[in-house]
Amino acid sequence: MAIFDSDAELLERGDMAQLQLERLQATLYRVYKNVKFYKKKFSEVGFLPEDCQSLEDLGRLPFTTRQDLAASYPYEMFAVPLREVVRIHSSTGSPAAPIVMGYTARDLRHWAKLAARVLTAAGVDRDDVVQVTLSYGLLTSAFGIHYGVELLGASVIPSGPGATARQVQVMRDYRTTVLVSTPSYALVLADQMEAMGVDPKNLHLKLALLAGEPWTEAQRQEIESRLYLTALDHYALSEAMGPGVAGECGERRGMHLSEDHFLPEIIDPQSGALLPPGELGELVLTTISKEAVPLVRFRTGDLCRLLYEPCPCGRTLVRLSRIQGRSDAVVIVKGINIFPGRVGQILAGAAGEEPVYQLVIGREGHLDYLEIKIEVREGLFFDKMTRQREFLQQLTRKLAQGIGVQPRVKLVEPQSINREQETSPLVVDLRK
Amino acid sequence: MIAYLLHLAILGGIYVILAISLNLIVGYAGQVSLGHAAFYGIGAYVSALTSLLCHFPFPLAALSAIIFTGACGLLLGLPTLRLKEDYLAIVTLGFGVIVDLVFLNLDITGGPDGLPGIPAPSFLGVSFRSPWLYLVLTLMVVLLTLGLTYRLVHSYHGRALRAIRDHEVTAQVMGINTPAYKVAIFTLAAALAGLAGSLYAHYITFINPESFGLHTSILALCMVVLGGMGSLAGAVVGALALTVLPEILREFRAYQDLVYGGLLVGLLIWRPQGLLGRGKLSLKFISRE
Amino acid sequence: MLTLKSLQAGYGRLTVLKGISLHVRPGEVVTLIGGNGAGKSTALRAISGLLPPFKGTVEFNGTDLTRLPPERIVSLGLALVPEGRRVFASLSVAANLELGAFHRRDQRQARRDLAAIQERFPLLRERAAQPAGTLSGGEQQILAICRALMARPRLLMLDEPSMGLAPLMVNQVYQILQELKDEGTTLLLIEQNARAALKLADRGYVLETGRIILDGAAAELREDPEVQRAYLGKGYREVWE
Amino acid sequence: MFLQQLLNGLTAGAVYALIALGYTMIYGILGLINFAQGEIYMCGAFVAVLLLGTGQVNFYVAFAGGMAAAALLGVVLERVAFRPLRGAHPLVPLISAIGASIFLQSLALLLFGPLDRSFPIQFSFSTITIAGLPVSSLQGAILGAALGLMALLVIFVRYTRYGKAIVACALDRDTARLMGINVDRMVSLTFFIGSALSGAAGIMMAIYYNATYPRMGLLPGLKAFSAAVLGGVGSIPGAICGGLLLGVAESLGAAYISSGYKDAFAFAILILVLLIRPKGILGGRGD
Amino acid sequence: MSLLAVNELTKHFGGVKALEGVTFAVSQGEITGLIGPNGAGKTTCFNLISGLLPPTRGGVSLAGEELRRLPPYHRARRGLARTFQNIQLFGGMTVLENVLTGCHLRQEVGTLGALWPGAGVRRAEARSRERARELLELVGLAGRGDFPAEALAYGEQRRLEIARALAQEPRLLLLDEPAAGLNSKETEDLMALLEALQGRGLTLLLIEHDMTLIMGLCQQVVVLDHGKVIAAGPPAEIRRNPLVIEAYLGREE
Repeated sequence: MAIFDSDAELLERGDMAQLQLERLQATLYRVYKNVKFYKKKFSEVGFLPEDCQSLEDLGRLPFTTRQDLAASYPYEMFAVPLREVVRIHSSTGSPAAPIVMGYTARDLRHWAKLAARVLTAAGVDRDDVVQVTLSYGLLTSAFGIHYGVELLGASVIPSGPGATARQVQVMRDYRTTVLVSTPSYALVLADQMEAMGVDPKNLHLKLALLAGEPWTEAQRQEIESRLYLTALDHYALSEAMGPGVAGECGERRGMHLSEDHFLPEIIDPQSGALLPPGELGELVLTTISKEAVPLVRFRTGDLCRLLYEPCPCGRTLVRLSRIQGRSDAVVIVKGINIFPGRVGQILAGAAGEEPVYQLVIGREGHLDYLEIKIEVREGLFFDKMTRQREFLQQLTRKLAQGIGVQPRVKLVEPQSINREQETSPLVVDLRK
Repeated sequence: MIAYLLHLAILGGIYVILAISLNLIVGYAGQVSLGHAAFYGIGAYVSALTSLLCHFPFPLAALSAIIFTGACGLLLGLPTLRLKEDYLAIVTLGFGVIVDLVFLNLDITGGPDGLPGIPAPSFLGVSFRSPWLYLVLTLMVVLLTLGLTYRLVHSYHGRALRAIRDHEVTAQVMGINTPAYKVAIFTLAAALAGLAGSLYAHYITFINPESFGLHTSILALCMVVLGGMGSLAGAVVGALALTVLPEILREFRAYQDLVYGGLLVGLLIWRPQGLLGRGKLSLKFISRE
Repeated sequence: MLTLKSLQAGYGRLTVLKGISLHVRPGEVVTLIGGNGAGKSTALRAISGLLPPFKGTVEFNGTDLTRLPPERIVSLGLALVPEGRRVFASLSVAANLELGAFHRRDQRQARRDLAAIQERFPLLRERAAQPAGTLSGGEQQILAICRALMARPRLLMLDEPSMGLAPLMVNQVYQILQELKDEGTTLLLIEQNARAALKLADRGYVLETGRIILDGAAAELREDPEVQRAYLGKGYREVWE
Repeated sequence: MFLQQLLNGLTAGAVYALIALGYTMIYGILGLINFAQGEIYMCGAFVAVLLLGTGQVNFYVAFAGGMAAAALLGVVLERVAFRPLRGAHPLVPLISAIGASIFLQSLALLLFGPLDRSFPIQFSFSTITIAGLPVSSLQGAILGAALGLMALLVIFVRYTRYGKAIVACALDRDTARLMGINVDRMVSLTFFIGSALSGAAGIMMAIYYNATYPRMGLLPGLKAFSAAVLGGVGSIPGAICGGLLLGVAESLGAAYISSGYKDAFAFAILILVLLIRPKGILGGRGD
Repeated sequence: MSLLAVNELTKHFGGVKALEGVTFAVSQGEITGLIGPNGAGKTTCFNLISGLLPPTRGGVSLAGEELRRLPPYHRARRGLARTFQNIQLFGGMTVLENVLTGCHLRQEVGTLGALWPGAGVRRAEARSRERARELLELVGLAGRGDFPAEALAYGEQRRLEIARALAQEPRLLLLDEPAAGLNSKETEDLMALLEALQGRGLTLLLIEHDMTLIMGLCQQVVVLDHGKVIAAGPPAEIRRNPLVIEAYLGREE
């Protein structure tokens, strides 16, 4: 399988650590010198750029949060004069305080290259026709992929989002081979095809590159079976750069993170303490090549693990496990952190498919309780209803083992949990 | 026995003055002199000759010695102080050898036979022939010299001198007239050595060139290094130690110089700042180049 | 091949290099550029053992060089063309070249190498008997490079080969470096003349006041305003200009 | 008369030059004046005399033995008295050298006693007349041997790998190290060679004056030192010129001005020259 | 009004032309930066201005007075003070004594006066001490007066050297790479100190490699290359000047 940048992607771990140290030191020096925010933050903990002697020293520095970025609106986080910035993007954030991202010419070149790495890892080559249904605009989403495709020499169709019927038409007529979209939009497209009577089998689609929202293996299976293609995950973090940060290879063993540009750490979202390799926690990234807006220990809010075991594809880059939710969604029950995404995983493991579920946390007297509601759908649980009591006990035990808290499990009617709307809370906390 | 101790004490006192004067050059102005005994000898001869030929009383003879040696110091210092360490060392060494040969060859100095019968000082009718009195005289001069040099090195000028020793160029840009200071200190040191020579001549009452050769120059340098360059107390201790040590080693006379030489090398390696010296001789701040 | 980790070095109490990390891979031409006083030469002096580092490590093909004397380091295959050429001015050109191979055990082969170098640079043969000090600056630079080559280094380090040379001479010296590169020689090049160095190099590091501020492909760095800023100090203040 | 004095001067001068070469080479590589060079000279003479005294060896072996002993002493001296002081203020090794000189002199005094020893072999030297000038073949032999040794040294320095390495160390120590030259080893080698030459000079003078005594090194040492400075310390041709010049000046001065001041001429010339050219005749221009 | 005028200053070392007809002026009350690539002749220029080297040709005048071949100590008397690239403190002295040495030329004492100090001399010495303490406070070394100068940290030694130069009550202070070897924090403190000195009316000429400092502090910048002035003007102009960029980065081809 092709590798876009074999120099970097096949780098030995020791050499990678060396490269990271080099770039980390340079980045710390640059932000200390040029960004008041960082100088203040470093000074508060008594850190000078020259104090960074090894990668471990990074742990002495404070985190950067989205609030910090929002508070620096618009240009306070910029480490280069504005005249050297050639592109400005902005994330939605809250409308009151959006986050502004700047890119120098070199940042843009890196972006394209990194996106090309992700595309190549997914199997895109210059013969492909890539349809980008992400939004072109203030958001970063479409651009990185767009330039990555061009850099690869494949064809890009910048169709943008919306007008789903036309998307399908384009897909069919222009013989799109690769779809780039969000997972949910992929399903919308599938629905649309059904509605239009287009059989995905007759399309040329072979691959979907999906990101933009947390999704699950179950969704992957659904997308793959409905669209007749391979669906691969990648990781786009607009504050760090945009799409291209990490992406799955055909092995589907997690997303290879471009460590020569982003230095990852996994922390406990509550205490901020560094977690050992393999643990689930919040991903923290330090950009080590960005010029315009470097980020030091940026809390992504995304929950995942770092997988260091070698990948059969040959890439030595560390992999991010599937994003399992947002750290701000973490709930504490009886003093224990519970990641709602983890519940979904366990349920999927038990039932073969992830059901629709919801966590309800409440308080009885002085004691917290956790209730997990699970929708009973056709095909799911129905056959097991006969042994319901036994099954529920088993499920409860599995959940208790997995999350560390004994939950009450309650099966509810189909459609009773409304998760179609994006705002639908996965967690209902009745304690507040 | 007491007479012997007195003799040692007086000689020790004279060496203290000699060592202090050399220490001014080496320890305070940072110059090297390997011919300091020449000034010591000139002082001795001038003092002896003025009292023998012109019948000068001791104070006047001593003053003549001081002035004459001072003038010699000035004359040698003016042209040579711009030379760097090694070259200055060889020039002063040559000066010492030449002066030694002059003593040896002039008629007026009595050549190798030297000058006998130098009168003991007498002062306001008191003759200092008695060793006790001479010791008092010597001690007075020593104290005077010490007081003078102490004042000097701890004064405004002393600060300038130490600045020159530490970093001549820097001292210059601080507005310190370094050539003037160097010549002045060299002259003063020569004059003091002359005073020591005068004391020696009138004490021993017989002088010949042997006492003022290279050996004495090196002995004086050893005193300074042993005690610690740039330390007045060190010069005193060094002078006394090297006066007394040979006497202690008298039984091992043959080994005396052996011990000297070994001591000097050993000291530099294990305690380069001398016995009482402050800081390192290496004049740290080794520059970037 | 060569790896520096958080190397700190300086003179006496003066810390010039404040912890730099960099690496050179076999066959690469890497340049370390930066304004004067940035610590470039200090870095090379520390690598070559002339200046024992305060902290950090230097590794060459798996050997820790940090505490080795320069003569050992040379025999491991790391040669340095020092800043300002430093040819032995009163020795003949040929003697200078011979000394370059001093540590080699295969003196017979060294003599053949000498002949080969003289073949390649006829100038060095014509002037073989002349004192090296009588050569022009550029010629001395060529001699210094060839002298270092006589050691048959696995990595050749050059400290400001263009310093003090007229532009025409700079081109000539870089022509030679280009040839060395084409032959596959691994080079670590320290330069103030960033444009010349980045044209030759594969990768570059930008040094500013003892710290590396940027690294990347040479072609990228050539365009990067940060490079200019490292030299000419355009600061953050300009953001609001 | 004049030519005779000239020849006498040249002979003494050639010996000074041999010692001066030791001074100059050591100064060149270390920037250090080895004050104990005169004692090395003395050591060479003593060892040769003692070897011959045993009656076991012939003259040439004794000569070589004397040179070897002197060379060895030089190397040991450098290890003990100078190497630990490297990097210190220039005054420090200078005084250390003086200490070593005192030590060696008194050691010799202790071992051999203060009295002169005559040279164990009597050479039957003829006097030949060249162009009306009576030349002692002893003088001729000394002059010839000294010049021969100098020529050997020049050849060594010019044409051998180690000779060039020594020059390289003297010119630029750091760059020499970058060539893989072990400077410490070269310093030892320099002391070895310089001391061997001084030892040879000592033996020649012991034969010439038929006297060997512990303080014999003092004056020739100082004069050779002046010769080295005169010629410009660190320069090999300078040391040779300086030595010859000094020998001739001394000889002529003693003959035509005053024999009593014979030893002063060397230093007087030196002082005068230094006042005009602070770095010696062939040394770099002072600035 | 220009305080220092450097006129056609030329210095050859043997055949090497270290400086060739360098002309520039330093205005009263301003901070002027002297920059240029390695070997451009900056330190040589300083040495010529402070009189440590005689010029081959050309001259330097301070407040209209031609300094000709005045030795350094007489130039110091006329109000010229400097620091060195490699800090040159008097290592054997305490911090306070170092500053007092700087007071040397403003505290005239005859030989006799030094040996037998009268009331006047004692008062002068007391005044100098008072002043030295003030200066130590100014540079942030208050309370360190009795430390041996060697015991200070590197950055403190830099500041001590500046205090010592200030003790000379100069009209013009030449600083040779004052920020060399300082860490980021110390460099900022230094910038603040230099700004404060300017505020007190002192004129400064500095050689510096830290361009952030030069560009942030100087009103005028003079650029030397190969011993010649290739540009002079305000910082913003200097860094856009193609000649300067070429001197630093090499020729664009």
